[in-house]
Amino acid sequence: MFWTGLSPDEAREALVNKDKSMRDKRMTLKEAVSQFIKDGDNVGIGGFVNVRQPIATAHEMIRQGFKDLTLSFQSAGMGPEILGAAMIARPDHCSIKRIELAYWAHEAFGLSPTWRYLAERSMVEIEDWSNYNISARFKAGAMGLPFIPSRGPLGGDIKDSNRTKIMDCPFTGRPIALLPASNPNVALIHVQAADMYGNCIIRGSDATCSEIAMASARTIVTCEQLVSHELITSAPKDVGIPFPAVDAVVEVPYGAFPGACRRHYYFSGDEIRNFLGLIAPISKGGSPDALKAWFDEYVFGVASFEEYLAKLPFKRIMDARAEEACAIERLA
Amino acid sequence: MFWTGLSPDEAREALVNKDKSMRDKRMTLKEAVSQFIKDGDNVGIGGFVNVRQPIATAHEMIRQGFKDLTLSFQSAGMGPEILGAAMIARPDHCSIKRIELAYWAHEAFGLSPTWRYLAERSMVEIEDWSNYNISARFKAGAMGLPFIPSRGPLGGDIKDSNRTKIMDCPFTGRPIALLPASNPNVALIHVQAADMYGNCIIRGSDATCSEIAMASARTIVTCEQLVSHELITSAPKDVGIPFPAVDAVVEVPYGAFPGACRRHYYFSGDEIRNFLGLIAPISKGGSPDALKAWFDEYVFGVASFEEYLAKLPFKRIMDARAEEACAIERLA
Amino acid sequence: MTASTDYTAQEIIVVAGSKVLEDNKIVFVGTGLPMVASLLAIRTHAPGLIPVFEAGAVGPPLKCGLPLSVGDSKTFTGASYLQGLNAAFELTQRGFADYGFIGGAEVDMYGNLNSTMIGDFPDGYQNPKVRLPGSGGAADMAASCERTILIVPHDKKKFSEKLTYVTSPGHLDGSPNARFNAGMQGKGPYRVITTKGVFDFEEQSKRMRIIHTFPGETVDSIKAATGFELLVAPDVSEFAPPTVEEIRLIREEIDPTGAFVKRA
Amino acid sequence: MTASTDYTAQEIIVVAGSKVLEDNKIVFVGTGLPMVASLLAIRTHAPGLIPVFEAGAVGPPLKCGLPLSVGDSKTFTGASYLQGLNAAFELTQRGFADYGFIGGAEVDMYGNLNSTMIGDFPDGYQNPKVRLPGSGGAADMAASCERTILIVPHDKKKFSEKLTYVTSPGHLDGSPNARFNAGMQGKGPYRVITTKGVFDFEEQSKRMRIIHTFPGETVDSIKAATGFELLVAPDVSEFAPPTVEEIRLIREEIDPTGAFVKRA
Repeated sequence: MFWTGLSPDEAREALVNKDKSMRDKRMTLKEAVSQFIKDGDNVGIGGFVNVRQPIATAHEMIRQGFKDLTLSFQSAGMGPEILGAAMIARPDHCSIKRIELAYWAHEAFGLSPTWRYLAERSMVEIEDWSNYNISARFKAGAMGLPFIPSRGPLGGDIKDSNRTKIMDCPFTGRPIALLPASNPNVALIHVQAADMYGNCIIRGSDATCSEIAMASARTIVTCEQLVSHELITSAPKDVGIPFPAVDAVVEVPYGAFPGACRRHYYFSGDEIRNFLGLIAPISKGGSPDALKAWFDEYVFGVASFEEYLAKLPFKRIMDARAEEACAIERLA
Repeated sequence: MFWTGLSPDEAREALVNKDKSMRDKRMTLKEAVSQFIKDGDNVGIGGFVNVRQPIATAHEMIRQGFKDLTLSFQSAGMGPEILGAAMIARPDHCSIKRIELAYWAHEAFGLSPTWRYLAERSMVEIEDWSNYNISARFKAGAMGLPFIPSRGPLGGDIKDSNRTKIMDCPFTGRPIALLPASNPNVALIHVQAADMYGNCIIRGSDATCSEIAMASARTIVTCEQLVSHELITSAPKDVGIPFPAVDAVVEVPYGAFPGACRRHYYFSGDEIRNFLGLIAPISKGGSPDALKAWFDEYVFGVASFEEYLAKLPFKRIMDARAEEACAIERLA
Repeated sequence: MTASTDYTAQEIIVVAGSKVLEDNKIVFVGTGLPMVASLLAIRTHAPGLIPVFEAGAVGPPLKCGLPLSVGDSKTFTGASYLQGLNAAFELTQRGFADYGFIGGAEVDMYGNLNSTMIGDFPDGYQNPKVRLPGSGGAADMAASCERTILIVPHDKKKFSEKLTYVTSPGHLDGSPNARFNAGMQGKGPYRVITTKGVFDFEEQSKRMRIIHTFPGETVDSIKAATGFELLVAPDVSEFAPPTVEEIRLIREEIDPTGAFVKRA
Repeated sequence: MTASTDYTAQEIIVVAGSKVLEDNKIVFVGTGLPMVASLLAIRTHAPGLIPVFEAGAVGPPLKCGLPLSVGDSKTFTGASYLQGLNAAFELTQRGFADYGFIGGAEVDMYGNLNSTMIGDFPDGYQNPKVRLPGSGGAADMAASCERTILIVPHDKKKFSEKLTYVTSPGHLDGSPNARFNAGMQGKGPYRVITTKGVFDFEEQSKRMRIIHTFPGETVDSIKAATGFELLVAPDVSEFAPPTVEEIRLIREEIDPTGAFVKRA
């Protein structure tokens, strides 16, 4: 099939038939994941590398189990890492069929052992894009267009790894790339603040969260703070994702941990390196027992992300909080 | 010529060769207009109908005189009205060659007599677009693309009035419109606040100001408030136009009067109707003397927009200020 | 609900327009009477109506009163989203607008609207007999809202067999799947509100059809004032006159200065 | 300016990279050593350098220290513009970025970079021998920044006659106007900084050329460590060793935790 999520016409139809009213969308993460994510879905992952990744939602997905997902993201770190590691640890319970991406690693915290493991064993279909290419694909989806032009992929091999088409521009005569829209089945987005209707405020870079949410048929939002509609709309231009694009709103403080969330916490490098360290040896033929034990203790052994956080050294979370305060000083 | 401003390749070249450093760009409006607007330019006009139209800049352009301009805008009111009326009053001094637009009228304040006068006498070339079409053209220009796809013009006659091309989408097989980018020579933008480098904060709708500024080779910004760089960048996401896109920064309080400027003043309906009333009789064969007298008194007879404002009844400006305060209550 | 005996042609348009709007739906509101009708709907049967304005405001509560412009400061206060024109139209192209509410100077039997020019197109495009303001956002709403509601003052010349110019596409030539085949989205014109009645479009032919006559009008009087052949619904009925309360709301609360609803 | 006698291969890369950056220019900064080099440039000869990061920050003063990510909170504070990835890359496609500063795992003589896979492309694309992270924004910077500066650790296998995969296009096959003919913008690779020297591209052939050898290296030693035939500039010179102050800045002020600049 050419379209890996919804086709442009299907995406339009999904939105037309959706209840777009302003209603209370608060629910538990367990409810949100079970109601809005299905086996076989194309899942759009928000954030950028380890910033505002939807980690709490990934934990809940693993707890519930999923099959044959397509993951779509520009640059991601711990989001696909934990979902992919679950496939290494429990292939019967969790599986990813396909990855559409620009980058999967952790910048200062190193490469992704899960990515190497899955790719080098051909366990997932791969489709490479650049950050701008796939961001523009989400944007085309959000704009209701079947494609968007871009110069990004011209000249290299990325365009031959994916569904890009090159044509001669009918206005200039020069080659231009056309990137097919991405309309995921479901978007997973973590934000700083939301109201119960789903209006979201994102601090720091928007990454491509607005585009992914608007492009997707369904959107699950987790937020650091659930606040009143009046507070959110006192500065309407701060709203990055409007309520009609959102289906579930869940308040999950530290929901992007051990990644960072502007104004709330910086990266927890120790926690990231610790997790990556559980996977790296498996590539070299080591036992997956330590990884399985981690999932048993922190995901399968608890009922919620809050319970996972409660098992961590408190200092680790306070350190992440203190380090972020250096980058943005604010009165409480 | 196909491209009425800069071609995509010319627009790129103009920006590559421009000094994009962070430097003091404050100057008088007289200096800005004489330095950055040339006869024959394609002029992109910011704002929306009578909101944040660059009226002070239009006055200064008329004072200095201009020839063979192309005006490009989505929906505009007093901006083209006063520039077009100057062509009616002083065709030797001011001339517009071409209009690329979606809408020219004044909503609650009525139709544009200047538009009817110029169009029905074939005094200007016309190219119709819709609001989304021409907004998307500015956006393509701002994105560095030669065109952008859109469904907007499909099915009607607008596409046959302009340079739209229709093709079968190579992904869906369905027809899709391709809109050529607009890269004006110069953008005229009025904003609420700017710093001396040109970082701009726009309150209320951005309209298409960011797109026009980024698409154009040169940008003149007038602002209600010139503030410190530190204040502007204390909330980086509020910056709607970044400094490298701006060439001149001029503080002009009430610079969009008699139109409105969010947080500062509402429409001055009396002043708008008064001006339109000077033009309407001319269409029916009446004398242009009253219009000429208005220009002589308020534009040619003064050295600056501030002097024009000083000639108005003070109450008119205070009324516009008071009425805006009803829409957005704020402590000073 | 006392019926009013003192209302104008524009006032009944506003009331009829408001009644077409469904609660909890997203409506992309054009300038002028659509704004008044939407406010009336919010004040009466549709408090959960979500207005979108083309300058960018999504879902403002409109508590500061009637905007004079779709880019008005009054549309911005308390909105749930506020970027610019591109964002508003992209939402619409994506499928977020259930209804678009627009006007035009001329309409044909398929709900195509002209707000660009009177004269000869394409030959006389650069030399119009009457130059109108142009599309604004109407063509975009017509192309991409799921359904559109049209307001056109009823007049034989304005209800025209053949438009000079199609600014806002409706059902095009009425042929099956005409909109889809042209690359467009949405189901097209849903209702037309005029000074004489309310109209829908017959499902097969996509031709305009009388469904309600306004008080004082008959099917025949409306046909006589229409420049093309109107269809008549099997169950055509008289539209109830505005209530005293509706007229009071329009005159005293929604448009007290008569910015859009003229008293004469 | 005392020359340092105690510096690592990564440290001289940072110093050389910093010196290539011109004051008052806009540089689109990739993750890792380019961030350190840009901070060093700002702290030394280029206080007016304007960094852009792909997550969206334009011109941040970076007063909170070295970011660990190009989407780091430290890049946001005090920025002159901050939207998302699309906005950053659109700026670049439009022509706002004078320089792009990127790395890769492999490079060829025309400055094309691979950061996607080692193995066989296209046949072995779904079965890579080594899977690398992927382009990130590097391909976009390579395609649309006006000029690019490349950082690649010098190694015979990494300086390769033929790349498995071209992630970030450079001068392509070196043919005249190759980039323009492919639809791209910008002049392409400008400098390459390695652990052994600094390289430019000969104007006609677009082939990589030694312009500076690092202390301890010679033209011959560099040629021997390169998997393709390197050109040699007529005026090749030795690059001055980092100063004690530059090394102190890197170690004590810019990257005190060794986040990107390894001490070993």
